[in-house]
Amino acid sequence: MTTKTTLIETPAGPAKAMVLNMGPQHPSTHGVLRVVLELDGEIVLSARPEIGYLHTGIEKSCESKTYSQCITLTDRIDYLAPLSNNLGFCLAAEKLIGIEVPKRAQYIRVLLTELTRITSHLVWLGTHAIDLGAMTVFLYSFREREEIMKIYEYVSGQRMMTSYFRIGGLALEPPPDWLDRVRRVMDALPGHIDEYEDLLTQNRIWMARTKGVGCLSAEDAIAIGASGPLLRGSGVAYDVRKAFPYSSYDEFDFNVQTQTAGDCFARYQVRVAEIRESIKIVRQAMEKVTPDGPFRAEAPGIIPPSREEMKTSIEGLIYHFKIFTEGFAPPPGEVYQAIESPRGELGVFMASDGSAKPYRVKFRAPSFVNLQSLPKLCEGRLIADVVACIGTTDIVLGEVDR
Amino acid sequence: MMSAVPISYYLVLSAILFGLGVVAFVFKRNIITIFMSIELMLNAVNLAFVAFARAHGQLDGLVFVFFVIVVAAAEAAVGLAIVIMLAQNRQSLNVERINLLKL
Amino acid sequence: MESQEIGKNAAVQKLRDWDNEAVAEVIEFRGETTVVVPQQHLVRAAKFLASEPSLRFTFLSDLTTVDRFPMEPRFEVNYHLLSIERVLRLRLRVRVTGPEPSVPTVTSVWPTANWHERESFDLFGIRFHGHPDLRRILMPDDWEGYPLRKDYPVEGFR
Amino acid sequence: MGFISQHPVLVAAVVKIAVLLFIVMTALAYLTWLERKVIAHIQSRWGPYNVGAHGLLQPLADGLKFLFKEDVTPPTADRFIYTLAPFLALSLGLTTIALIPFGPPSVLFPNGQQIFSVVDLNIGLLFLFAITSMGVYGVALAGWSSNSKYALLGGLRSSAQMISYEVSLTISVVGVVLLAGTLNFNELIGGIPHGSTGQTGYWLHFIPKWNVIPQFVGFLCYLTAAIAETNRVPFDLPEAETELVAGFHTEYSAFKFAMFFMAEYANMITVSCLATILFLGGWLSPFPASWTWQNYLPGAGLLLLAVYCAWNTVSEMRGIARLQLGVVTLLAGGGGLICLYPPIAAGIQGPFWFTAKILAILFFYIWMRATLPRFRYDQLMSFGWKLLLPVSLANLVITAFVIVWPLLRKG
Amino acid sequence: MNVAIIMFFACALLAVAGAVLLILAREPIHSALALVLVMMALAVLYLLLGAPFIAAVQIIVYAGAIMVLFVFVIMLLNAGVEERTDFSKIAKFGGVPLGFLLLLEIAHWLYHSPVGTAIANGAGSSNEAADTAQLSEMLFRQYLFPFEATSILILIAILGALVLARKEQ
Repeated sequence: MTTKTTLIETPAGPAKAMVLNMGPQHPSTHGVLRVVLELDGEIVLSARPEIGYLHTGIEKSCESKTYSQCITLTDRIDYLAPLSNNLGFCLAAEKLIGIEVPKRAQYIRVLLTELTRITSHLVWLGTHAIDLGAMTVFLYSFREREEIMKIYEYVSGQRMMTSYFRIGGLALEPPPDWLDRVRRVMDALPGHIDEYEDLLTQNRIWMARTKGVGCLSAEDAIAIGASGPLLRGSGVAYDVRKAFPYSSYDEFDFNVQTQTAGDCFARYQVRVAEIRESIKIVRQAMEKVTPDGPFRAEAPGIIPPSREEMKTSIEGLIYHFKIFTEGFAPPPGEVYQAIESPRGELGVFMASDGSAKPYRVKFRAPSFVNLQSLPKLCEGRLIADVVACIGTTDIVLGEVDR
Repeated sequence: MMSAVPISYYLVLSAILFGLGVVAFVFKRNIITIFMSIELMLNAVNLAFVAFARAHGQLDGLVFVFFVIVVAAAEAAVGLAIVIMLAQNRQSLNVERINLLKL
Repeated sequence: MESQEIGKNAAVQKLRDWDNEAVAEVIEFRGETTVVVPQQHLVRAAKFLASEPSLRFTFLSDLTTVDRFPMEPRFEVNYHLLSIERVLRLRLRVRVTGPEPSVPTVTSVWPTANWHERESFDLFGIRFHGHPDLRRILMPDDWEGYPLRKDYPVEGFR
Repeated sequence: MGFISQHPVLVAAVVKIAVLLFIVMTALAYLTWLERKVIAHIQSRWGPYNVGAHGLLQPLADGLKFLFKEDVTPPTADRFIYTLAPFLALSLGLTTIALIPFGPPSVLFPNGQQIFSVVDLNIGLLFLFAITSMGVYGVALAGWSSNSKYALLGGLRSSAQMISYEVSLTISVVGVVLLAGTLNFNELIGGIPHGSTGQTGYWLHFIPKWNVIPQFVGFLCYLTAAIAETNRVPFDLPEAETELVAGFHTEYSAFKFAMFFMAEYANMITVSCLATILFLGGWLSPFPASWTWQNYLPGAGLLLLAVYCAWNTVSEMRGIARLQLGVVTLLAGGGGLICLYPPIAAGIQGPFWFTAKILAILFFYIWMRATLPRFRYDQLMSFGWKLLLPVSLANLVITAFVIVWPLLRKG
Repeated sequence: MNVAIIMFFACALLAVAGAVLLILAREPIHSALALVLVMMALAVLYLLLGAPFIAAVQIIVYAGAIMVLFVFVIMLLNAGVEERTDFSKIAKFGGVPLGFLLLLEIAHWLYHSPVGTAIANGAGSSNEAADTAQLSEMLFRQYLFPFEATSILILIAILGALVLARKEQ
């Protein structure tokens, strides 16, 4: 029999370390993350994340596409929150061009990104629960997510890769009765969240598995650059929506959810509370969205004209043709636009050289940065805790590798 | 289904097993296997105990088997703990490499 | 918004007051302030910005590189700083000349720069000297070339 | 005929083993179906539905799939042990069932052999523990011989877990043994009154004197330890799929994997049988014997099932599924009618109640799986050693004291 | 020939084969499995000898606990193939035949000993339950002191194992 474990020759004392490759194919690494674990029995001596298995070169591809063409790529970055990525990219492009989106479109954007946050957190909740062995929550939360996905499909024609937000506004006027659907889902959701909390929050096994596991102090979290629930679970009340309001988030009334413990349970609580806050925001947005009004900014040569205008006026046709063939050219310069994606601060750095294609696009992916915390979270703990820690950092490999 | 096996058969089997245990004890080099050969010898003795108990129609032999098993369990617990210690300190399970009391 | 503008300028002002040589150029665009820092002052300036009590840029949001091929200096390394307490953002920029660009690492100031710098090394070939673990991060270890450089074709070398 | 009359024990045993094996294997297969259905309904979905009406042929399809899959043996595996392990696991899992009495010993074959148990040993309980204690080998050897790190970790975990929980399992049972003063299953159930502590009879004329009432703590300990012993959620660490991929059987495929799968379900059935025998009165009916209408419960239940199936066939099923469910309807209806025939109704009481109790416990198992998260390894160990073992020991000591106290008072 | 004789020889053969395998196997895990085989065969022999309680204890404690512990340790230490080393020629040519001679002598003596002629009362003839009860009576009355002594021994063994296996902090 070949040796499975290596007896490491250490003069200081006996050290028996086993190197375990967790991933890239493993049920709980949420895609193709590979974590190289050094184990002493079940205890993790060191954990080293190795990434790049899903590297698709989106940033490079963006450089050869026009600004509007890039939007379809952004869906694929964080495939659990495509609308957040759309929003980040569009806001950055709008900032670069210097246009303002009509209020109605902004509210719809807020509404849909908050729905995205809910779906993303639901997926997180489900997968995290199944990581820890609670399989029912997974199916429940996917049931609720499905309802919201149906709303996406109704509004944009697509379930996942919506590309619904466009530079200057939205792709389409949403169907007239879509808000009723949203309302129906939002009325049912709080009850379902209570159900999940019944299953998990007071569950002693759940608490034993998450409390005191994967602790991250506020100082460490900031030093690592963690953002989103990972940072807020450590007691730092930093939320881009509050700190640097975008898309008229300053008009909404919501609280930044924080917990001070910094462990997996705290992050769980933060995310569940965020789902509830998001429901609150969606309800406010539903009040604010008027049934009619512009859904795109007026900016000839940058924003495509309406369908009717394109068909009836020669300027409209020319603009439409030009926008979709050669694009538009923002002034040279660089902008950095941050939004609060479900996973944390999603920053889009965009450099223009005055041509119709972005000179450089960089996505500051929250998962990429948050994943750096993994060694800190799980070293010295057990294998099972690694699973819990990967779960609560809530990474999406598409976003980590881009 | 009356058993018509003479007790002596059991005793001979016991002796053979004990002898094989001794052979294993002498020949094997792996410390865990040596432990196992001790267990084999104890088993052989147990068989003899049971056979004698049956031959004399008394249950004292069975009680002794019981005690032997308890002692074997205690021995295994301590012995294997020592084996783990040795393996971690010497990086080997070969008894011929474990010939020093102190490293 | 107004107060933020002033705040940012105050950050630049603080930096100037501390060491005028650390500020080579200040660029304002769309309400964002970029401070171009000479390479030799980068780590010092970073330490100052992170520790100065009235600024506290303790959070490095992002670190990224732009390749201005064929211009020289070719590379611009951008550091997006964030002060959670003061609600401020500031961009530092270091200009580097190719083809073997090298920048001091800021991991000692912001540990988060670790992976960001590895990414810049991986995709642009910028060496961050003093980095604890400068390996490729996204591309395979035996990959040749630096994909995000402008002289690297989109389809890759065939 | 000469052989049969000369060896009544042997012939009866062979017949019983064959029938029991058939029933148990079918039960195993349909237990997977039941589990999937129950969990699916808990999780508001349908579960298997397409292969056969209500997925009733799914176990068959799964079995065929397992048979025809490619059987991969890792090149670095220890081939002999790698092959031995699943056989060991399954055969030990099935052997234990031979000891279980499924009905009262008074029901006899014409040649004087008991119908409802293959062997009726005086120390049956001890032998059952002897066989189950060997079960750990299948798992440990599978983990070791696969030569895979995940499998090794799973194997190590499971051997540690099974050894630790076996202690609590055994001790939680000793309370019942003390009360009954026997190790024979039929006597433990109370079918044969045994001394002063015989358990037949009723409190308040309707609460059956089952051991679950005086030994409630023991029952809880047993149930917990049994779940751990069979590697089920929340103690399914050896095969925790989100940590160790599939634990000890990561490398197994095709029928060898299926054998582990069947072994797990066989063990579930065994511990449920044991729980039924020790704590829930085995094949005894929960109602006083004077309530004769209970003899018709099995038949009535089957008829009800037939009515439901008939309704379902007509209203829901289409195409071939209608035919399949129609067959099920006829089987249930026919079986129900046969079971209403008084002699058969009386004879079938024992197995009926036994099966009903087992199903209740199995349902509890499945319910747990759908509800609870998984323990962490160290938590599992400290739970076993620091909570379960002391509680079951205390239960044992208190039981012993209660039994001995009257004797001491007498002097 | 009756069933008991056949059973005896089958089990005896299994036991001896297991013991030989234990010696011949080069991997400790194979040796361990061979030993388990011996123990199972012996358990059946105990049944034949009319000692079912001892048979059950043999399986539960020996095969189910002690040997599992062995297997566990082998897995834990990942003990590989055993190294073969030369041993002295005197042992080879003198010791082995002498050992076998001794064995034969013992066997011969045993075979002709007065107890040897006794016929074992087989399984089924004696009352197993009564035997078990008698055994417990003896254990807790006649042999109470040794019994308590062994329980203390086990306790000490557990403590000793804990102390030995504890990691040096």
